[in-house]
Amino acid sequence: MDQGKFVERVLFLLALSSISSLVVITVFIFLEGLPLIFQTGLTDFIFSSHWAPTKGHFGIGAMIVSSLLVTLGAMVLGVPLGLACAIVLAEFSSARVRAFLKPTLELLAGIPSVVYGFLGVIWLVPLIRNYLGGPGLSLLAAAVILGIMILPTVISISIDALTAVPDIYRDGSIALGATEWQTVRRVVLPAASSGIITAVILGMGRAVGETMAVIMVAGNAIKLPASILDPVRTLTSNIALELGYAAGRHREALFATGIVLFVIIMILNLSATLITRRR
Amino acid sequence: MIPRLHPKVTQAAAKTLLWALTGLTLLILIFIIVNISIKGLPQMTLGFLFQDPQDMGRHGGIFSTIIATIYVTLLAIVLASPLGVGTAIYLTEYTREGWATRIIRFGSECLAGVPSIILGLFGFVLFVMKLGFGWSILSGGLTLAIMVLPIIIRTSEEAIKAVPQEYREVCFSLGLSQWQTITRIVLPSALPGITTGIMLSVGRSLGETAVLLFTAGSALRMPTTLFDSGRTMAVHFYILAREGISMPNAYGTAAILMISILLINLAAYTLMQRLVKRYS
Amino acid sequence: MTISPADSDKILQCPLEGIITLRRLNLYYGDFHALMEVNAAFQQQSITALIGPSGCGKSTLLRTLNRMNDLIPGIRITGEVVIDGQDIYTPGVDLTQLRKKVGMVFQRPNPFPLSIYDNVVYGPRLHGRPGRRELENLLEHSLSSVQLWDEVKDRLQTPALALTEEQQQRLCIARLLAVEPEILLMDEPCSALDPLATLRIEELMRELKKLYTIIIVTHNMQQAARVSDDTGFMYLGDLVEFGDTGQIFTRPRDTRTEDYITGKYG
Amino acid sequence: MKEYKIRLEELSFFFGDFQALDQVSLEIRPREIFGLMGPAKSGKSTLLRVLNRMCDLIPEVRVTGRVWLDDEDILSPDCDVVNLRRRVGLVLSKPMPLPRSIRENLVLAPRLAGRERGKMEELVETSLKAAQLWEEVKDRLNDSALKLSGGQQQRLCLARTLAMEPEVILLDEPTSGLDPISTAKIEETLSQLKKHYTIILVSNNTKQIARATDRTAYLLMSRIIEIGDTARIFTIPKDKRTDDYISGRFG
Repeated sequence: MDQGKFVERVLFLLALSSISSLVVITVFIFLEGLPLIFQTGLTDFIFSSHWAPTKGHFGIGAMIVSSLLVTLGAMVLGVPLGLACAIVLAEFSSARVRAFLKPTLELLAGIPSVVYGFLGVIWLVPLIRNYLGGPGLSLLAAAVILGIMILPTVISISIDALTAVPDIYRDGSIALGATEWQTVRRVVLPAASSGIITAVILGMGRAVGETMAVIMVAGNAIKLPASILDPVRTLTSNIALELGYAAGRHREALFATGIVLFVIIMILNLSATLITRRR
Repeated sequence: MIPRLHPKVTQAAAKTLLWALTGLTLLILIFIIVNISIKGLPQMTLGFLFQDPQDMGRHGGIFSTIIATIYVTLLAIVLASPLGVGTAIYLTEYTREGWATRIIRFGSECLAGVPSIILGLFGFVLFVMKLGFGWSILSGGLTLAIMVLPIIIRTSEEAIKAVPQEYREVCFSLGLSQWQTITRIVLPSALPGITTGIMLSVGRSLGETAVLLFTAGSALRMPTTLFDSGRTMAVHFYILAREGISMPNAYGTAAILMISILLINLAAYTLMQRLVKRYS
Repeated sequence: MTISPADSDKILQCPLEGIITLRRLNLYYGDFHALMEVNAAFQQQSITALIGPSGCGKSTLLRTLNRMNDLIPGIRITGEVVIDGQDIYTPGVDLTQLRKKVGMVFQRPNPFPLSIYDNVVYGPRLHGRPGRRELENLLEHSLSSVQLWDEVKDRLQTPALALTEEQQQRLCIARLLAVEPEILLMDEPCSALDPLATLRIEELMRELKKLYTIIIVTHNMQQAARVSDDTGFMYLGDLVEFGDTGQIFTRPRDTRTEDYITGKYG
Repeated sequence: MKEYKIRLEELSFFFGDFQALDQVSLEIRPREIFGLMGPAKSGKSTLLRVLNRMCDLIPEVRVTGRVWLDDEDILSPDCDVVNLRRRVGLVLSKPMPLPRSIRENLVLAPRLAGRERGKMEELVETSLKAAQLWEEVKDRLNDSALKLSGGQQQRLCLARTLAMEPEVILLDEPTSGLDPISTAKIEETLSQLKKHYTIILVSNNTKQIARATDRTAYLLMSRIIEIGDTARIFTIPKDKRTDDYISGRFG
C-alpha cells in the first residue's frame, strides 16, 4: 500500500473514532437507563411527579416541567437581549465599534458556569427574596442566570445569519427610501429568519443542558412550581445532585433521567440542523 | 387606528432600544468581571497560589487544585488534538463533500450539543465504573477530551479551509505528494487557526465542573499518578461556594479561574483575527 | 481648482439646466479621486445613457444621484447635484423623500426574499399606511406598467425568487414604480439577462420614458445607441463628452470617445 | 532520435457534460517553445493541465485518448503522478509564491524529491540566474517571497519550477497580470531556457505567441483549428478562423 492510501486510511479512522464517541455515549446512557424505564413504565416515569428513589418511586414529571419552564424563562430574557446585540453589531455599528464589541461580548462565553451560579447566589437570589418574596432560590433566578448564559450562543449565531444576508437586499430597500431600521425589520430579519431560529434553538439546547449554575440558584425542590418564585429542580440538577451517592436502581433512574435529557437535546439539535439545511 | 409615527422617529426609538439592550448586556459582563476581580484579586497572593489547601479549603491555598487542573486539561488536549485535527484534515483534504463528510460533521455538531452532565454520566459509567479507572485524572481527562473534540474539529476545519486553494495547486504542480502538501504548506498556514481551537478548548476545560465532578472526583490531595483523584479549580470553587466553606477563598479561586480563561480566549481571538486578515 | 480650457469647453457643450443638473461635482473615496469636475444636465422624460470602460466612475456617478454612496465610509463629495431646483447635498435633505423620488434598479435583480405581493407593496408601506383597496390598485397598476401583471396575477403570494431573472428585474422596476418616483436610475439593468430578455426590458424602458426620466449605466454601447436620447462618455472619472446620442455615436468630438466607441479599448 | 517530446492522440476531455477538449492530436518537439493560443474557454488551459495531470484535482472529469511523454503513457493508471509532476513543471497565471522565504520556495520541492542536500545552495543560485532574478534577490534570500513585486514573484515561480530540474515547462498565461517590462523579462528568460527545456506557453495574447514561440496551435471551442510554424501561421494562416483571430476580429 503506498503512503497516500495509508495516510488516508489512518485519517479516516481518526474521523470515524471522533464521531464514534457520540455513538458510544448514546449506547452507554441508554443501556444503563432503559431497563428502569421499562420496569417503571414510560408514562409513569415521565408523567408522575413522585420521586422517592429509596422507596422505589421514580417519577420525573415535575423535573421535566421545571426544565422546560426554566428554559422558557431563559428564552424570554436571553433572546431579545441577544438579538438586540446581534442587530446592533451586524447592522448599526461602525467597523471600529464592532471590532471592540464583538470580542468583548464573546468573553461572556468564557466565564465558567459555576461563576454565573455563584454570582446568582450572591446577588440575584437576595434581590428576589427581598423584593419579590419567596425563598429567592427559584425558577426566576435560574431563568435569569440561564438567560445571560445563553447570550453568546444566540449572539454569535444570529450575527452569522445577519451578515449572510446579501447587501443587494439592503441596497434595494434603502434605494426605495426605507430607513435603516425599516430595512432591518422588513427585509434583513425575514431573510435571516432561519438562521435566527437556529440560534434560538441552540440557545435552548444550552439552557436545557446547563447544570452547575442551575443547581446553585434553583433551590432544587422536587415539586411542580406554582409560581416563578418557587424553587425547582431540573433534569440536569437531579442527576448532578444525586449521582454522587446513588446506587443500584437509584443510579439507573438517574441514567434514565439522562436519557430524557439526551432525547430533548437531540431533538433540538436535529431541528436546528434541518432548519439550517433547508436554507 | 393608531397614528403612524414618522419612520425617522421609529428608527430613532428602535436604535435607542437596541443600543440600550446591548449596553445592558455589556453592563452585566462588566459587573461579573469587576465583581469577581475586586473581591478575588486581593486573595491572589503567592501563598494562595503555591500552598496546598488545608482544612477542606478553609485555609491555605489552592496549589493542588491548580496542578490537578493542569493535569486534566493537558491530558484532554493531548488526546483530543490529534483526533480533532486529523478529523478536520480528513474532512477538508481527503473527501469530496458527500454522505461521509455530512455524517461526520453532523456527528460533531451533535457532540458539541451534548450537555456536560450527560458527558459526566457517560464518563462515570464507562471510565470510572466499567473500565475501573475510578475517580481519577485519567477518567476526567478522557471525558474532557470528548467534550473539547468538536471545538477542535470545527476550528481546525475552518482554519484549513481558509488556506488558499492555489497553494495546494502550486505544491502539486511542484511534484509534492498530497501528504507532503498538507504537512509542509497547508498545516503550517492553518496553524494559527488550529492553535486558536486548542486554546478555546483549554478555556472550556478550565471552567468545566459537571464533567469533572463525576469523573475526576474531588479529592484534595495532590495527584501524583494518572489514577489519582484530583479536584480541579472549578470543582474546588464550586464546593467552597456551595458549602459556604470560605467566601474569600472562593472569590480568590474564581478570580484566578476567570482571569486565566479570559486571557486565553482573548489571545485565541487575536490569533484568529490575524489569520483572517492574512488570507482576506 | 481652476478650470482648464478643455473643461470649459465641455461645459459649453451640454445644456445648462435639466431636471437633474450637476455642477462641478467631485467625489473622493479616501485618497482616490473617483469623479472629477463633472458637469451635466439630464432632461425630463428622456433616457440618458452613461457609457465608459469599467472603473470609469459611471456607477459611482449614478449612485450620487440618490445618495446611495452615503453608505460607503470615507467618501467625500464637493459640488452641486440639483434635482428639481434643490441641491440634494445641502444639509437637512430628507434622504427617504429623495430616494422615493429618485428610484434605482440594480445590476442583479434583487427582489426581496418575500412574496411577489409583498415586494410590490414594500415601498408604499414604508411611506404611509395605505388601505387594502389602494394597495391592490397600486399593485395592478405597477405590475401592468412593467407588463408582468398577466404573468403573475394568479400567484401573487408565491416567493419572488421563484420568478425568472427577467421577471425578477421587471418586478424590481414595478416595486420602484409603486412608490411613484420621478426619476429612474438603472445600473446595468440587463447585464444578468439573455439577449431576448434584454430587448424586452429595453422596450419597457422606451415605454416608461413617456412618464419618467431615466438614466442608465451600461457597458453595452449598442444598448446605449438603441435606447438613449442623450449619452455621456466617461473615462477615468472624467465626463469626457456629453450630448445627443446620435451625435456621440456618429461624430464624437473627443478622440477618447471615438477610440472607445470604435472598440480600440474598453 | 525521437521526433517528439510529448504526443497527444485524440485527446478528449469532459467536465461533467461539458466537453473541454475534442479529439486533440498534436506533437511537441524537444527543446522548442510551443504556443497554444485561443479565446477564453477554448480549452487551452485544460490541455495544459492534462499534461501534468493537474486535472485530477477537479471532480467529475473524464479523459479519453492518449498522451505520451517520451514513451510513457501518462494517462494510464500506472503512471506515478507525483513523479510526472516533477518532470513536467507548471507555472500558473497568477504569481503564487508560497508564504515562505525566497530560498524556501526554491528548495522545498527538490528537498522533498530527495535531491542531495549539499547541492541546494548551488541549485538556488542556478535557478534564480536562469529566471534572471538572481541579481535582484541574492542579498535577501531569507526574506518572505510575498514581499517581492508581481513581476519578481512570477520569475520566482518560474525559478521554483526550474529548481525541480524538470524536462518540460508548462506556462499558463504567465504574464497576464504583469507590466510590459516584466513581460519582456519573462519572454527573454524563456528564449534562454529553450536550450535545455521543452516549453509550452499558453497565452491569449497573440502578439506574445508571435514573439516568443517556435510553433503554434490555435484552439477554438475545444478543437485544434491549425498547427504550424509560428512565423507561417502569423503570415499565411491556412484557416479563415485563424486569420480572424490573429487579426483581432474576435476573441
